[in-house]
Amino acid sequence: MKLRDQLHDILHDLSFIGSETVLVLGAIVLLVTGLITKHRLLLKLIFSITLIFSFYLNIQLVEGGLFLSDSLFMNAEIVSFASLFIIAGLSIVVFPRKKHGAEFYFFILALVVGSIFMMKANSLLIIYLSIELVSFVSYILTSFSFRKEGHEAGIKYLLFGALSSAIMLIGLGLIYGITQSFYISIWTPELFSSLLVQVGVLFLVFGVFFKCAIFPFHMWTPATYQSAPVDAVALFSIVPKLGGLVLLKRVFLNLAFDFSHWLILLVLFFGMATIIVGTFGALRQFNTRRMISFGSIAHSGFLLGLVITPSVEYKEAFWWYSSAYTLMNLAAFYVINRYEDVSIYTNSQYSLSKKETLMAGGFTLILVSLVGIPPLAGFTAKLFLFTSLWEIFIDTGSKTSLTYLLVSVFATVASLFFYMRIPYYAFLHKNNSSNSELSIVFSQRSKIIATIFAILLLVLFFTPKLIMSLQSLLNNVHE
Amino acid sequence: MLAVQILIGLMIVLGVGIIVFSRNIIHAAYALSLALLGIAGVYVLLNAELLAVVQILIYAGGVVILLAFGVMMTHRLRGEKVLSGAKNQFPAAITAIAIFVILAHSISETNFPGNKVPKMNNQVEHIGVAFLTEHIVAFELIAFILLVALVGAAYLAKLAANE
Amino acid sequence: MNEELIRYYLYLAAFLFSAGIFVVLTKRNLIFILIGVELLLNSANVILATFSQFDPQLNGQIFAIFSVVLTVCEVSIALAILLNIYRNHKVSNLDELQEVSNE
Amino acid sequence: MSSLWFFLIIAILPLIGGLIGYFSSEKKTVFAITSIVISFLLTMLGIVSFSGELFFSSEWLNDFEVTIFIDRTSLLLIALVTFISFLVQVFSLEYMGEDPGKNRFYAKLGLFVFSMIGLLLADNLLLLFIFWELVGLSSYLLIGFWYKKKGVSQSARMAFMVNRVADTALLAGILLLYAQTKNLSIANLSGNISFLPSILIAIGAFGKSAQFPFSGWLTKAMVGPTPVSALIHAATMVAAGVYLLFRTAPYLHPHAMTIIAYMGIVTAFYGAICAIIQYDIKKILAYSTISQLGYMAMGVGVGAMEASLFHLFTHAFFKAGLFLGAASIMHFLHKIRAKDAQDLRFMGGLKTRLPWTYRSFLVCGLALAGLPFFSGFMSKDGILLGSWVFAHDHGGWAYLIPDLGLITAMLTAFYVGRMILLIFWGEARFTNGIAISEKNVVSVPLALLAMFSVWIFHDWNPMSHQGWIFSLLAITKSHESVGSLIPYLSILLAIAGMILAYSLFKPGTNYNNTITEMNEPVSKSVNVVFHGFYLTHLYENVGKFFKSISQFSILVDQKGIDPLLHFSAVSSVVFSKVLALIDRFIVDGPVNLLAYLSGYIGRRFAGLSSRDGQTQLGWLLLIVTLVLIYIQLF
Amino acid sequence: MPNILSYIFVFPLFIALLMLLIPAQKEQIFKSMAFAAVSVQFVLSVLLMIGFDQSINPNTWSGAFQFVEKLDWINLSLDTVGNFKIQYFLGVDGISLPLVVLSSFVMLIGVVSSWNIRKKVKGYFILYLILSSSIMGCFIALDFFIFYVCFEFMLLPMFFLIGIWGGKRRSYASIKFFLYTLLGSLFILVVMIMLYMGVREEGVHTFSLVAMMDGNYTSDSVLGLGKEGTILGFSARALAFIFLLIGFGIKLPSVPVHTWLPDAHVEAPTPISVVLAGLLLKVGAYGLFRILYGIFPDIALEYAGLVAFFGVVSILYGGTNALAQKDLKRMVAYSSVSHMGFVLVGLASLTSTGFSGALFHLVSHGLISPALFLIAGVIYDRTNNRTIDCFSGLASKMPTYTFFVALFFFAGLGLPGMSGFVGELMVLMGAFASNNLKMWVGLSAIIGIIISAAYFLWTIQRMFYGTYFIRKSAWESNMFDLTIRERWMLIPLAVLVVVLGIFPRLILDYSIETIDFFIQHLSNYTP
Repeated sequence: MKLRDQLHDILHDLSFIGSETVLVLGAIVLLVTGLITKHRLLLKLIFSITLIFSFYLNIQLVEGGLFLSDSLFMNAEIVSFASLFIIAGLSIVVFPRKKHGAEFYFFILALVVGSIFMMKANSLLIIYLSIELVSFVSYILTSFSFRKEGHEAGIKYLLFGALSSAIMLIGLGLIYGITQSFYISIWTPELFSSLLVQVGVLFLVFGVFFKCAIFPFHMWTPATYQSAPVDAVALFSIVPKLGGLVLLKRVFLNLAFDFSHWLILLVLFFGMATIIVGTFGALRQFNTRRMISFGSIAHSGFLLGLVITPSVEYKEAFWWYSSAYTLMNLAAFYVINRYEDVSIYTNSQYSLSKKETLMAGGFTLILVSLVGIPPLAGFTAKLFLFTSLWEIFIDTGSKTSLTYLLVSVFATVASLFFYMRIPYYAFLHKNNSSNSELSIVFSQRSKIIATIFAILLLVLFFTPKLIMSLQSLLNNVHE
Repeated sequence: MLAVQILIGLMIVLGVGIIVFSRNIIHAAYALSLALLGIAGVYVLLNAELLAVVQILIYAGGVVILLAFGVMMTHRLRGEKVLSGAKNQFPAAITAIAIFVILAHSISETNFPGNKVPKMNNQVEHIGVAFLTEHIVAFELIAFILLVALVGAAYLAKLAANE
Repeated sequence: MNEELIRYYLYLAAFLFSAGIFVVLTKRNLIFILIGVELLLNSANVILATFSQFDPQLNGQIFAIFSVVLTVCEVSIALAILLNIYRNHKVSNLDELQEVSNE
Repeated sequence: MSSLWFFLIIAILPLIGGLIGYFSSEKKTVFAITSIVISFLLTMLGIVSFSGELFFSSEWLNDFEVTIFIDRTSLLLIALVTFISFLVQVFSLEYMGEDPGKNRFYAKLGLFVFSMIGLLLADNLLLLFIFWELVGLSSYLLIGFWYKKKGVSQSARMAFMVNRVADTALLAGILLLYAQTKNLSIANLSGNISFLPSILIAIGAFGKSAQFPFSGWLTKAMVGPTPVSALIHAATMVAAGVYLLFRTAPYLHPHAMTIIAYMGIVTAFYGAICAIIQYDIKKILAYSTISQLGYMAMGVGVGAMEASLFHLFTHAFFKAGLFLGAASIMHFLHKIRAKDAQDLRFMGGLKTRLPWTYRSFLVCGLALAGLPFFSGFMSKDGILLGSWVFAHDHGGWAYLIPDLGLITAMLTAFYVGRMILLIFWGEARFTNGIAISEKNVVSVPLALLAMFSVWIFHDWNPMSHQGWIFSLLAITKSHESVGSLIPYLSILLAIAGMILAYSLFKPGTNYNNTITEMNEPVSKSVNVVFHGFYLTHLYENVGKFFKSISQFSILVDQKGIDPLLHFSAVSSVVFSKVLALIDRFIVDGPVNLLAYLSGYIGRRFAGLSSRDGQTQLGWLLLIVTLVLIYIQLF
Repeated sequence: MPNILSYIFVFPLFIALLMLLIPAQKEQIFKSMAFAAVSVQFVLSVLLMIGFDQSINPNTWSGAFQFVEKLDWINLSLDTVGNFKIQYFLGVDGISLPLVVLSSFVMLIGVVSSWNIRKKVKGYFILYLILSSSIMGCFIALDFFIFYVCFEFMLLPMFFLIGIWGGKRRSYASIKFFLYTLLGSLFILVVMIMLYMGVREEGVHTFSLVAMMDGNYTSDSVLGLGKEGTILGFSARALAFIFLLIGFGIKLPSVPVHTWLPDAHVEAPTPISVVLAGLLLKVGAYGLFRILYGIFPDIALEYAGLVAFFGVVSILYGGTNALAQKDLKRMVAYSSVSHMGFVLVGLASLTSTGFSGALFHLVSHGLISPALFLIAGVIYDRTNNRTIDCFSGLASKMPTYTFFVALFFFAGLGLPGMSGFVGELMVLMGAFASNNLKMWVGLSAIIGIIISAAYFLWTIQRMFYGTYFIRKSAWESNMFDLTIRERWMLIPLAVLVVVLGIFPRLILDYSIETIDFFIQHLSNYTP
């Protein structure tokens, strides 16, 4: 084929990545606008329009052409998740942001783009690049807070990231060496018989683990979540993590290992370890953000259980859990943001907010949903998780999945210990400190938004179809 | 040929050795450039000339200078050596050696398939075309990454300068 | 080049990798640690370049080139952060940084 | 059906009367008395008009019917209950006249009469048990009537608890019976009940009828108002156990019957022994009741059921008479503010002060002593005869029963004589106060009760041991063939007892001497008897035993348990303390341990994350290395 | 009246939503609204009782329920797994109907007793009404999912009701309560998922309890009857049974998982204690009836001895513990543990009488224990103290109070003529007559009757008899007899306790057909 034809095809195929293109272009426009004006509303507007347009293109998308389909992979699930990411990105606008608007939103868009590419990647090269893109943005955003400890967290994060990416790169190199190809779609189980390539896959998985904050690559999480700007953290905890998990899921689907393969068992083991580490780590945290960050580590573990399945059957559970998780985390971090605005950082300080029943009540609902108690969306998510694990146990007879189920159940109980700490302080704890006259008032706007989040969690419990129909809507568009 | 290989190997080992054992950062930076040059030599031996050129240009020329700048900007160079202490040496050494042994073991256990392809004459052209066709997405992506990194680095540096 | 020789390149990569890890784990100075990271990434590049010989598409080499570029980006970001840290805390060691920010 | 209503009205009228009195604002007692009179009259009407048996059933629970069975026996006993309670209520008009809680008293009495009639009507054992419990409740309420007085509530509780233990055994027996035969109607019982339910039912009866070793509660129950003691703890309620045994005896396991016989005679002897040396007039009567109930139980055990029932009947009259007499005495002494209204040592010479009381007391006392021409003789003789037959049939140790029975008869005569002599004869040993004459409401009931203690009301023949009650019940039974000596022997012994009493306590004897001697018991053995063999202390000792075991846990507790030596509860209390400790340390322990462990692990992991970055990286790489090693090896 | 169950279920919730819109200052309005809401609920449940057809003699579980409402609530298509289906499926049978009526009644009493709540009235009544709805939901749900949701959701309002309006150590108590019960419900959750995966109705996985009870297992379900294969040494069904036993045992509560109860009771405000003792424990028992015994009858037969053992231990242990308590409320709380032991014994007997007895005992305890807590609340309201030793001779000062105390204490100790006796009696009859239990069960359980008499009477003796005495003279001014409101809370309870004690068939007739069918169903599984 002539080069000219190739280029022509590529041009034609560019519509395939239309939504990403829009995001990138929007990001650049935003950056340039930022140089001209600091008008917050305008920046938010551009940001929103970019995301909405991108969303539109995302769900409008047509099947990709020959060239791009080598590098990128696409299916309904990925489109759904891309939409989820875009929505999550869009909801960042509800977080107040006073300074550095243009750059911040630029990086947010970059984060979303990187995560979408991460999911879509079919080529090892794209995997690497997109993970690095996401990582770079994360390093920058971590230092983007205006606190001193942000830099420390940033540099540590970077060190972890560099090590992980080096490990992953070696893994990619090894895989490439054996398979002689970049494309994961051509993988067959036979290719993975030799030891070296298994090491390669393991290293690749480790690289993704880093993005998903899975044991033992979770260590950067608490410090980062603690010191990065809250709106950024809200997105960190959702978009790259889910992107990485979707990628992981595809990797394992393509590997098509038997469920009792040691790699699967190993990953499941790490998943359980993640749940345990996240849960127990959170028990001793007194800073709210650190606590939630450990909680989100545990959630990664739960999600990992849904990713490493022998077949595609459990994608609904995964999709549901992800959506609920997205909503819960956004909500939790939004409320934390509001509280931090009035200088509440540690759990025990919540006793200062006795007057603000609505806010504290909303927060309680959100936390309870994170634990997984009905009637909130978090429960349905847990229910799907447990159901899927049980079904896997029935299907494969794998004791590991049963153990996973039990670990999840007990972790759910244990998670109550720390999540309920905040309502405990907010409602029950007697406030002995001298500054009890310190009254806390929240703006009407933040109260309304927090309430909307809580109500959404309730509504999703009662109409779980909503999330499913969102997905099927997207699917229909594609078919 | 073998002599060249040995020479290159020695360069790398020497460079890495200095990095590992030296406490002086400036020395380490020079040693790094030595090692990187050695690695560039390896690339040449591996028929990857373009990569070798990129390595020398970007790494030896860019990264090392960047590091040197970093050292200079963060240390008072005049009069004193820029030393770095070391810690956890023993466990770290164990870990490092263990990893080396394991990797080496897996390498020795593996049979590598395929045949070496003959050296290509128009390597640069081939790569250039591949950038714009097969790897167009990656190419665009890395462009964006560069932008992000640039903006990020500049912005952070500016923040630092402002405070 | 015969097949056996490949292994030596891979051994070289493994050596670089372990050395990088050692440096990353032991050195106190942040720039020193970055040097270690460079070693790690170079080891990966060596692997890619080694395997690239078998590939008529030269994909390995292309990957390595991308990787080199990314390394630069990474180092630049790291240095920017480092600069920030130095401006704020007047330290360039990770240990000292932790002590400073714990205060 | 209408006849069912007839009996239900008989039963419920006293309760309604009492309740109306209770809720009426003026604390009137007239309702209670009127209703009980109507009830009594209706019963008499029933006796006159009914000749057969009546049987009603109603499905109370699903697949479970409760049945009511009415025959002459139950009607007669109902008449007895209503009659005596009528007399007691009349008597109480004076006795309780000034008590502010008078209406409460009458309401409780009404509840009692209702439950007692219900008990007598019930055929189904379960229904019987229900009223059995209600009777116990009303006893508890009445014992605790003067709840403000020290020790009263404790005694009430002890009475209830002892009964409750026995009742539980009864319930277990009933339920076992039900499980085995699916039938609880006495009328439909057939064949033998197996041993365990038999003995459990017997234990239930022992509890209510204050048989040894459950007898302790009856002496404690004497803290209640004395008319209550007359009605409940002498005449009616305590006889319920005997009634139950009477009803079920034909079906009980033979071994159980033997046990009942032995326990009965032991109780009879025990009661008599204890009664001899008491000073408290009510205590004497209480022990005497225990003793007489022992006779009855023994009678059932040896197979002389009818004689027992007869004794129940006669005993009701003379014992109620004695108690009411005692009440009259106490009331009198109380009015004149004597030092102690119940102590024989502070009485004497009351013959002239309370002539009607004296006369009735004498008659009833002689009946109790078992002298001829009085009712007690007739019925007790029947029982003794029965026991003789029993001994004759069984031989060996069984002769112990009639022998002890006869000795008891002598002892009975002795303490009766002693009591009468000390109370009424000689000179007064109390400071004289204002002279008060007996009122009609006091003397009439006493006279009536005394009247019914004379032979003539039971049989024309004073030597007969079969009252016309037997013919009324259409029972013919005779033990005449053997042991015809027994009546004469018992007469002789009774007279001997009387003489002995007279020789010791005749007027003019140096009472003080005798009294002092008795007051400071010469030997331990006397003391033991004086305290009723320490039966009520027995439980406390059991408690102490448990307490010494658990001293250690108390030390641990550091709080120190108050010397709450209440009955056997003590043992349970201590036991419960130990359980509470277990609760805290063992049951809660794992939870707390879990919390601690999770906290500890949490600290460890949190530490992992907060420590220096390179060490963390080291950990990470270590884990990676381990995984790699794992891969290499496996 | 169509959809009456939905009205019963949703109405308080609706009122609670309305309350949200009313400003918090108007305290009286909230009280009246809550009262109205619960009254409507009560009236509706009485209508339900009237409309219930006692004579239906079912052949299958699906035929046993009346007033059935069935809608698809959630119907998600999960590609290859099939549909994820949750139904809005309500209905009552002879077992749940008495409990429905009971709960609306007790909720009504609870509202009245909440009248002197002063703190955060709005929040209190909103939570109270939510609690009311979720308790009701548990009793009428025929879909396991709805049941579970309601079961779980009781925790939250309860947590706050204890934690905010409770006594001194309220936060400890509320958290303990929350943790214990959540732990229990997770066991239930696991089994729920197992069942959901194992049961199909019309070819679709279902949460329907009716389908589960009728045993529509799929062929590949590990829960299918007679399946081979064990997990941790137990068959899957036995494991599920044990899980449920633990889960509901915590709620019931049964020794040794009862320790949350005394703390929760002691710290909870009076009305919440009333609801807690009167209803929450019943929910656990109802779960045992409907789910544990309904779905796993074969294992229930196998493990009858185990259940009975826990029942007997609860009876004796709870009783002896009650004896040692110094706090009146704590004593009543332990007595609840003891009483709930009878329910376990009744269930374990697996006889019609035992089952009816257990159910009747639930209703009876649902009337007696609220009254006992109200009684404890009366003294606490006046003195802020409930220690038994601090009072003596109250009978002379507060005669009416003493009357009610004696009445309910005697009801509690199982005096014939009151409802407490009937329940215990039937349970014991069942236990003695059961083929599945050894004789020791009945003989040991019956000892509980003695113990209960001991602690109730001892308490009466110490607090009410004797000479009048109170520990602090400052209380003197408050030592007045019952107020009108307090009387009107206790009188209906007293009347019901006595009426049901004399005419137990008022309740039993509603349930007998269902229970007979239940037992007959059980007998199919006898080996």
